[in-house]
Amino acid sequence: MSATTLVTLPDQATARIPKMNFITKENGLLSWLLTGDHKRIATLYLISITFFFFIGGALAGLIRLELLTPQSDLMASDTYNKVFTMHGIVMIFLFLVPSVPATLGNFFIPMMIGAKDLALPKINLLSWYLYVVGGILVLYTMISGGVDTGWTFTTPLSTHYVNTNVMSTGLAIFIAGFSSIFTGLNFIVTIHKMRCPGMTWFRLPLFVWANYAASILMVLGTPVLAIAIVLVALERTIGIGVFDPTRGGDPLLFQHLFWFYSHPAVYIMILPGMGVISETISTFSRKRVFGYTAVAFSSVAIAVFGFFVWAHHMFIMGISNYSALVFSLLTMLVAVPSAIKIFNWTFTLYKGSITFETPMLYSFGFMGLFTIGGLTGVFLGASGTDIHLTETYFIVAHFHFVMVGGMLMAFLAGVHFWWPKMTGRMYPEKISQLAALITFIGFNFTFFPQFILGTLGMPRRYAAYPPEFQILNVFSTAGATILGVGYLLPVLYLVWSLKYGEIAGDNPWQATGLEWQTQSPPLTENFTTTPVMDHEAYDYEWLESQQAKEVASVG
Amino acid sequence: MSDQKEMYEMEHHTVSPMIYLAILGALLVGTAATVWASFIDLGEWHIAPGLTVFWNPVVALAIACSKAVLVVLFFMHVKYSTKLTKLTVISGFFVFLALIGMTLCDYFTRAWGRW
Amino acid sequence: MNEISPVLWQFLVKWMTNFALFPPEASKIAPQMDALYFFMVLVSLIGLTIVILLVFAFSVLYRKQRHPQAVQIEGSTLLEATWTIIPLGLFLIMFVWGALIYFRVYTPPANAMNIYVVGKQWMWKAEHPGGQHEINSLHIPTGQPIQLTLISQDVFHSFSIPAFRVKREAIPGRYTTVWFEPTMPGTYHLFCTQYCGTDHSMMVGDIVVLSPEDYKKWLASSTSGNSLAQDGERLFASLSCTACHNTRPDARGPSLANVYGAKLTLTSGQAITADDAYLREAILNPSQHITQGYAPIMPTYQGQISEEGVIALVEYIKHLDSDYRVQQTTNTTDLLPGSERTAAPAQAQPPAQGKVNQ
Amino acid sequence: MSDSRAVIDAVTAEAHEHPAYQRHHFETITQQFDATNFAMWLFLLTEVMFFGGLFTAYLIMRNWYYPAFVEASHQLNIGWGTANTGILILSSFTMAMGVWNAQKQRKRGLVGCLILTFILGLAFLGVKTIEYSEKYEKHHIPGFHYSMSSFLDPASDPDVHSSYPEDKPLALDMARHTELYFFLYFAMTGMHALHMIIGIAILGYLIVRAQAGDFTTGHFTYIENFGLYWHFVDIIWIFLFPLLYLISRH
Repeated sequence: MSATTLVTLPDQATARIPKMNFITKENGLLSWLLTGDHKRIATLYLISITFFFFIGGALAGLIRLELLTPQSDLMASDTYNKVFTMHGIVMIFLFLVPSVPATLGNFFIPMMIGAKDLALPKINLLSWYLYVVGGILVLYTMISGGVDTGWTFTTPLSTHYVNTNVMSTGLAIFIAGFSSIFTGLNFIVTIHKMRCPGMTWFRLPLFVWANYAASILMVLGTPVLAIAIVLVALERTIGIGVFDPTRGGDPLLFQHLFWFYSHPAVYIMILPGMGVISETISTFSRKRVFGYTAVAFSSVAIAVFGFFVWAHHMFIMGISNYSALVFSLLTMLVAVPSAIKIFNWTFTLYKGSITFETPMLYSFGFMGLFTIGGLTGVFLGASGTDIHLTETYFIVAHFHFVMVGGMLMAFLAGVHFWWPKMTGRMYPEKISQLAALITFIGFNFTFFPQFILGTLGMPRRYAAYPPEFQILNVFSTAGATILGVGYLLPVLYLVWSLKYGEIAGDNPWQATGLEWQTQSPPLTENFTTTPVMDHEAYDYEWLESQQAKEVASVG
Repeated sequence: MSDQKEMYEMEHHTVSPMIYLAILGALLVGTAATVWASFIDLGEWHIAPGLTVFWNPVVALAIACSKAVLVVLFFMHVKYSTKLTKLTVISGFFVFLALIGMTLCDYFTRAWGRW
Repeated sequence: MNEISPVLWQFLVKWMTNFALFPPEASKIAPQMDALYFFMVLVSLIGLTIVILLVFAFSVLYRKQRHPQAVQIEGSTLLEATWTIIPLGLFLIMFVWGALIYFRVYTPPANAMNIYVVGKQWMWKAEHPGGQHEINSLHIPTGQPIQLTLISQDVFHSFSIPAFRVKREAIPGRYTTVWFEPTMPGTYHLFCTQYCGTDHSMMVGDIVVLSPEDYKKWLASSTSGNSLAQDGERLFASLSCTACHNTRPDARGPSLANVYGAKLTLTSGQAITADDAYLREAILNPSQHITQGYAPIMPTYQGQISEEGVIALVEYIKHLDSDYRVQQTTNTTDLLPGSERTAAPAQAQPPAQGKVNQ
Repeated sequence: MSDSRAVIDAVTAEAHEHPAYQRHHFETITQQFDATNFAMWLFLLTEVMFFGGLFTAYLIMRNWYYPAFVEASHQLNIGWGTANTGILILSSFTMAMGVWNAQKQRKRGLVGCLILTFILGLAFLGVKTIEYSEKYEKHHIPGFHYSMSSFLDPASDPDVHSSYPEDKPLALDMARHTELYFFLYFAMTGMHALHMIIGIAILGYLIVRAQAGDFTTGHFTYIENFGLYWHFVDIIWIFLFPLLYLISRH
């Protein structure tokens, strides 16, 4: 074991990928398309969300290119509107919401709690199919002319003033929403009912806690979005509406219903990412997460408070000032658990034994960017500054810091961290560290100027803007190209590593989770015998004694 | 082992048909009561100008709530279920109220002050 | 450098000369808003620095080469309490501070000059009390609180003036208000910041802040001849409102003189102050807004008057003194700030007409 | 924590054979039952929130346009509504008895109860169809030649006017808002009826399986979970009935 890395790989000359594993168990396309195995479904999800991520990314590239110049010259403004709408819809509903839960969560939650599968494998498969149908509908929308309502579907714009494919997009989101409901439902049931002997709640890895919290939000929030979309669809078709002011309805009611889901949705997106960070920080500093209980409960606190803050999206939209007051106060409260998490992760490093493999680099990136993203969220949660900053590039920068700087970094950290477990092979370390660095630099270049742009007052969703904002936009676009490289690299070398990567062995990181105590890639049943959890989570001393025992018994 | 058996028993507590019958009776009586109450003007309570509580809707909803509670507790076996199920029901109800309550808060306070 | 890339060079020069971190502070609220903003930036920077420093220091001190064996630490309630309570305290300060500003921005003072703004796809139409109409621009004087009463004719729009740090959505079917007091003459950006369809990014304009003298000149030069109230009066007559709303003892509708600002009791028993929003609703959805003692016979004017028409009517009713003939002679200069207020009834003034409060 | 304890005990016990209906990834049949039962409850929570959006809209609009909502609700026939409430409560009872029969492994009782539930469900939909067709005849279906005449001139609608002689003609601007009432009425009862239709379809399938003896072997999870769904649909109606039919009588 070298002094700068903790990776311990088996002897490459003799090591083999286990012949029996979940990939080789059955062959043929049908065995994948009809599978009930959570690991295979996770793989299907991984492939499909990567596909949609790059579609969304390409659209983002178009947005940045258009904004290179102040005039709307690359695209006409209605094209631009369609592009940013599709970017938002693809990225939120088809990438961010399912990203960590449906891939890494799907794959590892059952393994982490020592179960053979999720509680409802068929529902799990169904949720992937719903996702695919939703995705295909979004693609159909794109091909047949797009939609230009913005991902927020603001009424009455979306109900009476646009003639684009609102219906097919609405249907896509409705269906993808049910995919997410079923995933969340499955996780909650699994975490409650499928834990292996000895796996008490406070022995669960924090990744499981985070996904549990996110699942609560999915199950209780998504249906409200569904009904809001149904009402929009009904208003468009039969033209009577609770959202139409000319007929006595209230467009703000749509905002209430929409944000009742869509605010918790940002926690759905970020919480699983936070779970990943808890795992990586602990593993690469060889230490139990500092204040395990606080981190676990902060996830739940975010989920609970997350339901009561939605109207902070509507401060300037004409809600009553008194309810703005209440929602602003609650928003401040929901910021606290995130602060707790950040500091707890930082202090996990204290007196650790830290190494800097790629997942750890991404995690550091996450901590820095999420801190900025979270703190700028407070700017928007305080009702006064929200007046100036909302609906400008400040808010764009804020949520990209949280969603891209936070969630995407965490997703990449997780993918790298668990790649050896999923595929049995290591990714190439040096180039991936480079990719992590490129991503971080590119990200800051892209999105930091947008904070200044927003403070200066540049509105979001503008195809053309006053020329004095150009310089910062040029910076932002330049950064986006760097960021693009940062995202393409992992795809290339991860695919490469499927064939040429070093054989990882069971536990290359010397991590403590149950998922690491079985072969890589795992068996379809995950474990040969039902594991019994007889130690706390992140117990590195237990791991060492376990390894010592193994050496002794082999000797 | 005994613990598990207990659990099993709890989960699979079979409610006697007599109880079901009694609940059915109570529900039908409740329905009759709520319809009957709707034909009577129960009056109103002026708390402040512009703020009046009409008793008819209050009574109708109270009866509906008690009927729902009976169905949940007995027909849906929540009375005999684990704490988890009870907690699930309560949390669902809670978030439901949060949605309605906090949205209505906005609507009712809009008239305060002049904005 | 210049030879290598003139474009880049130009860019850099442009950037260095125009660089700004925040827009000009051109209203009274702007410095207050910025104070909170800078407080937040400061807190964020300190927080971020602490996190980065700690991560960096721990990474150096406890990297594997230096510290091969980790020391297991469970946690520390004291530390955790510290970083729960301190952020909470800071966030609460920001909340209170922010709420104070929020209430200030959305609570116009009584002496503010009112300008109506109608948003529609994709332009802003401003209606000055003196009858001056503007599209995608707004001329206002310094040193005078200005209240905007906003409404949208179609979808959500948002009236944003970054230099004033104020923003308010114009929503269909309801008046919203915002106010500010410009302090610095100049031309500033006006944006629509709520996405409103195809030409959203074209829905921009100029806020022209003039000194009071220049403003007077501008008013005089751009008047259309009729004040807004006079437009309203014509509309009032052409819609035959006077058939019912007159001072005859057998009038079918209440007299509207001095109704603005009065406390009315509706048929439902609800007490309500007759403000702009009430007047608008009473024209468009009269049956819900009938004053006690009158039959619900007023027809709805929904779909018959444009939002501009409603604004003119509201403005007319606002300035209806006991004898509305007086108003007819009102010329533009009477509606200038200062002189205007003397004509309009004050908020607290009890209603002059007995019927209003029966 | 009790449920994980149960799992430990179950693992250590491992005395009994696994029944055929136990899915491979569950350790014990109790675990399987608990898990699916819990999943059903969570699904019902999503349903509650789904209806929650409609209830919110209804409460707000009723508050705003009280006179319109009152007079529009007078168009509903309390007799049919009460009958339907009774039918649905009765069907909930037969469903509960079905679950009891399945638990006691009585096949004939189970099939009988399910068939009764099926018939009562159809009866409910039948009554609903009668009510809907009345609305259709009076042009009270929003968006399809909606007619306000019953509200502008209550006397033109003698059936309703005779039972509610105190109803005054609504002003045009208020009468327009009766359309909102009917929209919410159709959205809520329609969504409820859709749940009934889905329920009845599943019920048909369950009857066939029950007839084959699938649910009287101790494996009554499907019946129990379907029962939860059916009772939930009943509960929604228990709230819709007073909200739509009753509370506006006075």
